[in-house]
Amino acid sequence: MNFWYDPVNFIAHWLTSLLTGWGVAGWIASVIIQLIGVVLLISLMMVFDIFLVWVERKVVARFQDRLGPNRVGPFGIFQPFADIIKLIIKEDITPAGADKVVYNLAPILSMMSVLLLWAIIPLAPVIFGVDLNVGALYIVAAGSIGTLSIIMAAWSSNNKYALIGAFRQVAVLISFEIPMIATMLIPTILAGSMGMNEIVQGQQTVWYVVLAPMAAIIFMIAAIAELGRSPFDLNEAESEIVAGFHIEYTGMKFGLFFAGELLHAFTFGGFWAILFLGGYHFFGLENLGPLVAVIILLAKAMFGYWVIMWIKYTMMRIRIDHMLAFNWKFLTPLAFVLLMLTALMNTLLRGTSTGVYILGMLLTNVLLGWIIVEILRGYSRGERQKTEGVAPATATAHR
Amino acid sequence: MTIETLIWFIPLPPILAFFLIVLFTNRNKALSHSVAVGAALLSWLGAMIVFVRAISTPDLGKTPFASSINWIPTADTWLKIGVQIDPFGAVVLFFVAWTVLMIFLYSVGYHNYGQPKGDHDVAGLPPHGATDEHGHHVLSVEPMYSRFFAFISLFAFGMFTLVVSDNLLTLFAGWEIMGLCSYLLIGFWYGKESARNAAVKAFMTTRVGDVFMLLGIAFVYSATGSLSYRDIFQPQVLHTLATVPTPIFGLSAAGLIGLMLFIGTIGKSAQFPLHVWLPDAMEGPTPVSAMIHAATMVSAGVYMVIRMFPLISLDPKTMTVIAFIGTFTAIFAATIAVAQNDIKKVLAYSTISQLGFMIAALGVGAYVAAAFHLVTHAFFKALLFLGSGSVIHGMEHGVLHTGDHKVDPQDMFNMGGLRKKMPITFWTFLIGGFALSGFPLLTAGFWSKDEILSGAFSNGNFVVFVTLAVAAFLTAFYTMRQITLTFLGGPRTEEAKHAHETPWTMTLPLIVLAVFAIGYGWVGIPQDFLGLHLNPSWFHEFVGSTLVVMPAESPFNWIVFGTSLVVALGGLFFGWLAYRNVTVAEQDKLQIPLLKNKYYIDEFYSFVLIKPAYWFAETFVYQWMDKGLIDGILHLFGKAANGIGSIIRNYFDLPVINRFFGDGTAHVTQWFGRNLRPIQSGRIQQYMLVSLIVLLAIAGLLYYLLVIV
Amino acid sequence: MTAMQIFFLIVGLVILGSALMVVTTHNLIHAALWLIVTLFGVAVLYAILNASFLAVVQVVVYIGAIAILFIFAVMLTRKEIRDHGPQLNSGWWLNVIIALLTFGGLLWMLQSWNGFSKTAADFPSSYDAVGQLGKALISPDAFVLPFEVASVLLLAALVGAVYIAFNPHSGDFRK
Amino acid sequence: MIPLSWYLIISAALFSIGLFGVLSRKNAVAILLGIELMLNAANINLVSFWRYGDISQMAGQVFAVIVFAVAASEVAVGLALVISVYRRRNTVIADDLDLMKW
Repeated sequence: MNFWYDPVNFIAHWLTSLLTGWGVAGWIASVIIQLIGVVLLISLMMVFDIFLVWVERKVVARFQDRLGPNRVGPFGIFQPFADIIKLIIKEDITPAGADKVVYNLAPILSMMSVLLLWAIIPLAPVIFGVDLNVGALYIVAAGSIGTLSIIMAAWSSNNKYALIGAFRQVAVLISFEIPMIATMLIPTILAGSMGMNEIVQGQQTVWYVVLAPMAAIIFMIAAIAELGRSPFDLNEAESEIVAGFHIEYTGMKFGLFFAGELLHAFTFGGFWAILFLGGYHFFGLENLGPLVAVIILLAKAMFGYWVIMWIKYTMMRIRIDHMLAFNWKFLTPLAFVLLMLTALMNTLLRGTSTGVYILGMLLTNVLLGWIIVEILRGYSRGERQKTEGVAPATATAHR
Repeated sequence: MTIETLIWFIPLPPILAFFLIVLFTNRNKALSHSVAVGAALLSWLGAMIVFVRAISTPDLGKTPFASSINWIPTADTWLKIGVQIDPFGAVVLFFVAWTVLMIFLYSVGYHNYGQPKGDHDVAGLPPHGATDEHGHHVLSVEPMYSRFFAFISLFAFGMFTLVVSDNLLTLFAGWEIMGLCSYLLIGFWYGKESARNAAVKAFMTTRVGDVFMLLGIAFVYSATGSLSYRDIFQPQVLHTLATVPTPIFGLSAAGLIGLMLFIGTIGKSAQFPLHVWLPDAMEGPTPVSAMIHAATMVSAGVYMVIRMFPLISLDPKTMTVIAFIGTFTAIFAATIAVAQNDIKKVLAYSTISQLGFMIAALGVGAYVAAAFHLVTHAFFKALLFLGSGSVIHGMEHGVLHTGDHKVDPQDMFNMGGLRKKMPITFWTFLIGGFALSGFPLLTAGFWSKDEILSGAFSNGNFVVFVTLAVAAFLTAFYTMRQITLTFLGGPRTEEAKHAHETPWTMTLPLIVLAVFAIGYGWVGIPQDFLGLHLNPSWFHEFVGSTLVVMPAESPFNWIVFGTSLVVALGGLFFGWLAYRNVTVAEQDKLQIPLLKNKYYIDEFYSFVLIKPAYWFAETFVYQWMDKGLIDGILHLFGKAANGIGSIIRNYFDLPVINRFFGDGTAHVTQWFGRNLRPIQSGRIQQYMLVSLIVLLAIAGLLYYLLVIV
Repeated sequence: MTAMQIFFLIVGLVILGSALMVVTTHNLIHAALWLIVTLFGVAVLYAILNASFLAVVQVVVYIGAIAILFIFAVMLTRKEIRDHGPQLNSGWWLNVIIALLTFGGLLWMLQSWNGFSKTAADFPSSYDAVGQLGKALISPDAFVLPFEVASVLLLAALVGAVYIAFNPHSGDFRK
Repeated sequence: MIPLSWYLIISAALFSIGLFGVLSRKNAVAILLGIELMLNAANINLVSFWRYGDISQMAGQVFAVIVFAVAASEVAVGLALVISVYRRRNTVIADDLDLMKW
């Protein structure tokens, strides 16, 4: 094997031989190498995270018709480092009555829950942490750890606003997990496996966004809710509960939350890419080599991240009950209907030629989407008639 | 679909109609009668197909259409049920299908379908008429319209089952279904006391016969191990049955079975002495009368005897009994019929007497003649009943017009001159009447009755012959009397003036049946009639082939021919003569109390049977046995037990049991309770703790017992 | 003493220690958090036992839902954030004895069982346990019925919980 | 390789600890925590028996899954009860809830 086509194993072999050459027992060597791999991945991600800060700020600036950071370095690209320095030298306050251990544990968990996700992301056919055969569930599991971190933070910081924020966030997370799982099962059905790698390989011929566009959309919505970003950013609704669960955090602890959120968003962009946009596939370009594949995947993830930002800076915040109602009464049933429909069509069209298969799935989704739009239109018409004379914008607010 | 399968399906439509109507279409009159008539039509269609196939099949008698399935597993074999259509079955099926269909159709009109709802009609009473928007009094629709159609559908089902069945069991099932339906239908207007009583009477009386019939069937099964005709009529089986003697009257097994089955017939076909229910059955609506007394139920009795003829004919004693009963019934009923004023009662008694003719014919061995008369009679009697119903209907119209509800629309002396009012009814009724009285050469009745007479004559049974001749004369006489009183002359009452013709649903059946009442006789013209050599009688050839040995056609005889000619024409003539200008009942010479009261048979029964039964039940059993004897003994026991009980109580129970054991235990328990109460602390954890301790203790104990010891 | 065994012992110690903390610590929130640690350890055990599906589900269900629910419950059922007074019943030493006896009894029963210290065959790498589990859960000749019953139970629990915890004074559900 | 006994011992210990918690915690929620521990002990047994037995027989895992379901519903209903009790009686101390005593 050479470096170009299988870098990870190449390096691993080299290191193993090196270490065993030093007289290290085989299993210890493997443990060490895996540790090195993990550390490498994590540190890479963190560095990438720093870059993300800059991206976010630039993009939001463009959305809001500003320039954004442009002083420090070319295009202000070194702005994040300045931020980090600021965060580090800030005073690290632990509020009185706070539960020290939990308080300090929470940000780490929050960061960890994001980093855990990267263990199963197949960056390239041969570059991935583990090929877990229950990857889809693993995502949810890691997400639940994120929930935990939020609760811990909110509770330990002994602050009402924080607690309220945590309650909201947990409510949102737990309810939006359901359509998320349901939509993650659709690529699972199509690929016949929960393993991320196999899902990606399943999109060799056609990306699942073509086969299941509705699923892609729902997954994106649920992901945004999971991330707690606008329009679902009730956990830190500045105007209502000052900053939500991390109100009491200062300095680098807050930085961890912040970075965690950004990386989380980017990660979900990556999952979106993996589940629906064909992962590292890009019309055979990935065959040039694993590193190319990695770049493709990161590009797609960045695209997903950009979509998330786009929504974030375009939409206004939604009221909590509307949000939950939207999930329970609309998103969840739709997700389940979609799931069943996809499973059905998949079994029906299994034997047919690829063209028919793709067309059938696509048409099914389009049809369903059209029906949904019609239903929504009728619903909103009804609402408007219910509040005759009141402007539609405020009509729902006064319900 | 093979013909056998088709036969299976013939009885189904009516029963389906029954359930449909009862369960679903009960509210909707039009739907109900459509369903019922449609079902009848389907059955009719099937029956016709079967019939045509039957007559076009050579020697059907040897190989009848038959199929059977296993039904009830008896120890090592199966009790089979199945269907079978042999020549005799075919002809019966033919007339049953026709009459049933006609009666169904007729019922639609008879129950005033399409008329307004009655002003004060209640379910369970005949409709009293309504006032239409012009203030006229018009007939009102039957309140329980759907119910009626449900019942007659069930009735039809019973009859079809009985006809197509190939064994005594299903025959008996259909038989009993009809018994039930006759009960339901005679008591259809259960608001009327008389109707209720009539229903109960019919049910009870026929029950007497049915019990014996069931015994007979049981006997057959125990003797032959099968109930299907084909098995029973195996020559060797018949031979054994004929030879095996029984303790009763020295009859052979066959004789005894035949007798028992025949008693069933007596009940069903209203032969003397069990004929009493039939006249009362006139309480039901007229279609029911036609159904019961012409088409189905009474025919069922005769059908059964004819069906079992090969078995019954084995024992001369039984045959004698049958012949005697038949003959006696014929003359006996005829004499009563002469004196009746109720138009339907007359027909009822004439039915009894005609059935007597058939039974008598069977008794003298004239198998074909009996069957022939059964069929023809079914047609013209149905025609007559429906005609009388039409008449009554017209009269009711008149009654409503005058509004005088005291006038009985069924009393012939209230009629007269209806010839002009209701021509169709008149002509058809005339045809039916002539057929009944055996108007020579033209009508069906003549041929069938003639055959019976010649059969009796050629058998040398002169008593039977003469009696039947007289009966025939009387038949013609009272028929003519009825016709004269009803239609001829001038109207005797206002009601009769204002009577008028009934709707087509009622007249159409009349016409159709009239055709049969005339035409059906011609298929049975004897071969050497008047000495000239015609084709052999088709009916005789066909039905006769049912039997193993084709019975010989009784030779033509001028005496017989002359007799039937004379009695028929004479009867008709005298009847017309006697009643052509009778206006009120008093001028009727024949209103003899003895005849009018039916020889006091009912009174006799009530005196000999019913009163004693009451007395036995009330006075003897209840007063003496029960109250006096049994209760006395019981009371004795009671007192004794009481005494012993009180002794035990006072000297043992109270001191020992109560004081010592009872209260003692109570105190102990109380004490325990008081001291154990704290355990019930209401704390889950404590409960768990205790249970765990106990568990561990037991575990330790087991360990000790099992391992250490 | 292979690496696996060392790892196992560490996990086991974590599980038992955190379990002890769960039942002894004063602060209920901490107890719930310790419970999470225990559950995580159990998940790791599942992973060691090649039951990857169960491991992940353990995390999702227990940590993601049940533990969070516990924390909520604790937060909702307290007047102030600190717990005062002893958290154990007065007779807790008796309970210790009971628990120890139970443990001893279980151990004795186990060691008297001959299959006690048997070792597992190596897990065939090609064996798709998750797929097998899925088939077993939905195949009619296996466990589809218990599975359905369990789902019905979940539904019933959902409805029941909502009904019980629904506060009639707080207006209707939508608020 | 790890013998089965280790798993069984761990689960037994976990069970006993949970039992202790159920028996001796004052707070109802804490009692439920103990119950969770016991359930997990049972689950460890199930899974380890599956692994050390015939792995083609899925009964062990299936029952573990069902235990998950049971645990979830038990917690949901139990906590709902605790909360409603707290609303009415303003306490969650198990020993104070002794209305069912004599």
